[in-house]
Amino acid sequence: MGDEVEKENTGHARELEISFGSHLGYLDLVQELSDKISLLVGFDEDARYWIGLSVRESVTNAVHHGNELDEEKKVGVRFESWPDRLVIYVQDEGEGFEESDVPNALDPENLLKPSGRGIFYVRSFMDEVCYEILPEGGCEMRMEKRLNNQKQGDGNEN
Amino acid sequence: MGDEVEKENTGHARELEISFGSHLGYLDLVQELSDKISLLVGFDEDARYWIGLSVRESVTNAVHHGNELDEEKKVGVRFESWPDRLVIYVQDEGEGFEESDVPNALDPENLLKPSGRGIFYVRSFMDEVCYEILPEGGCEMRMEKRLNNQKQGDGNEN
Amino acid sequence: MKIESRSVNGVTILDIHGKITMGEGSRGIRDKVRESLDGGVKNILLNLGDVSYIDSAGIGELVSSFTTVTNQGGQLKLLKLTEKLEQLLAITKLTTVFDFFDDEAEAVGSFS
Amino acid sequence: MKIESRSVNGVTILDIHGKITMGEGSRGIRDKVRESLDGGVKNILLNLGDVSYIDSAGIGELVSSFTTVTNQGGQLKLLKLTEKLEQLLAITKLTTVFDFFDDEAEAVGSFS
Ligand SMILES: Nc1ncnc2c1ncn2[C@@H]1O[C@H](COP(=O)(O)OP(=O)(O)O)[C@@H](O)[C@H]1O
Ligand SMILES: Nc1ncnc2c1ncn2[C@@H]1O[C@H](COP(=O)(O)OP(=O)(O)O)[C@@H](O)[C@H]1O
Repeated sequence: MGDEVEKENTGHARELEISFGSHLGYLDLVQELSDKISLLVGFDEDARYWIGLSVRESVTNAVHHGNELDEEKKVGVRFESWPDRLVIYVQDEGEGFEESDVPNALDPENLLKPSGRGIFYVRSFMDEVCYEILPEGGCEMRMEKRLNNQKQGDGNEN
Repeated sequence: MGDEVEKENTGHARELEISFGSHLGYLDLVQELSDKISLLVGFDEDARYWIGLSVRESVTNAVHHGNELDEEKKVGVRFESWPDRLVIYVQDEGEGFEESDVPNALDPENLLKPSGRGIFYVRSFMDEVCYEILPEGGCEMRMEKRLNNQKQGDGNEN
Repeated sequence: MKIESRSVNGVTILDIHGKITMGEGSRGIRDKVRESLDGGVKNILLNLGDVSYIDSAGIGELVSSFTTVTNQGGQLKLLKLTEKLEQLLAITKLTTVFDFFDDEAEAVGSFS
Repeated sequence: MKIESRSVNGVTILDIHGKITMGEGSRGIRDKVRESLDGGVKNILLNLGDVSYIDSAGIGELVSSFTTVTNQGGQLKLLKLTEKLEQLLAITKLTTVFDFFDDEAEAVGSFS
């Protein structure tokens, strides 16, 4: 019987990966998964909420911009749980994009745009965010949230 | 904007896959995932409960018997949602087993054994169950539940 | 998402229930707002007290409803922001754009 | 899982709360039952009314508690099975093995 369910402090990551055809109907599911995993890592309710939102925004982008809602194309989400942090990778089969091409959501001319805030929110709530165009094709986003630094989206990150 | 979240009746499957290091701490998560997906397919509450239990038993076996709780070894669960049924694959990195070697849980000499009921329950609640030792190594279980045949575990299946 | 519409002292209040997200059909608000404008309404109050979740697409929906109404010479204000929604508006500087209230009577009275 | 122990008319009632599953440390029941036997108790009633979930390992735990008590000349009975738990016991023919009750007083009175 496995009576021990606590994560040991072995200093290596516990991994969980999920992948699915590009459909927005899976967003809630992935967000709930994120909630459960951030709870296991030890994040408080607020942090879990913002991590969940960041995952949701990133998966929405992967489904929408990356895979252009083509259900044949997969989105993969990998959660790496470390004793002191959670690292999340979101992968799609799209062509990727240049982060420098993304308009700043806070510029006065963008303030009243109906879109363009997703990545900005992710950057506000997570400690580290980067994008990579994969050599084998597709685009991968990596975001990291540290446990001892549960910042509350103060908007000073951009 | 993707206003359509319903599953179209296109006659092909929607797939979702999850994989994780062999640890019993993920059981609840996978079971909740199963619940969500069987809800999307359209199973009623009772059916969802028994599908969830079957997934839980199968993943427990994969973690416990297949991968022997070695966290380096992965368990993979794949959900194939069809308009009329849900097919679930549970894969581990173990050596597999012969189903014919599994003692019948209902034999009088097994009735008071402290274990050996997992597969029996799965067979009772799902419409089809089979195991395969994979050519690339590992063991895969396939189980199927049909939508129009939500049988309530009446124990007539063994 | 579900939207109910009612009228108080010449202000149309849209009570929004549930999730305003990319997956949930956030366009509904924009459509309902346009419908009200077409019916001759100028003053619209979005009651967000019963919104369970909102993402960036939902925030965008609020913004585009705002610009639509403003461009038609009307006013759109917000009622009952949850703490999380207020934070989302704040970090994208939208608290400087929207008028928002906790009290319905006060909100209704604020329209000129 | 959490277990509380109380005594009613010479019967030890173990009130079990939460999940009895492989992941939750189902061994707890067996240990608690053995503890009671070591303390000289012969009659044990497992109150399962507050069990939120049980899997095959949990069912096995009930069975092994049963055989432990029986082997020591005691009696172990079950109180307040949920519908699902009763179904699980039924399809593995364990309803023929266990005595079970819905009413606590009746259950306590049934011990010889
Ligand atoms: N996974 C992706 N693949 C391709 N392009 C992306 C991806 N994620 C984001 N983008 C680009 O970055 C832009 C900004 O994204 P975001 O800040 O989330 O706002 P929005 O999705 O509302 O446009 C998108 O419009 C798109 O051009
Ligand atoms: N994934 C697996 N890999 C290897 N052996 C397995 C696997 N699943 C089940 N078995 C074998 O089948 C037996 C019966 O399994 P089960 O009915 O679930 O009962 P239990 O797990 O309580 O023994 C196990 O004891 C084990 O020997």
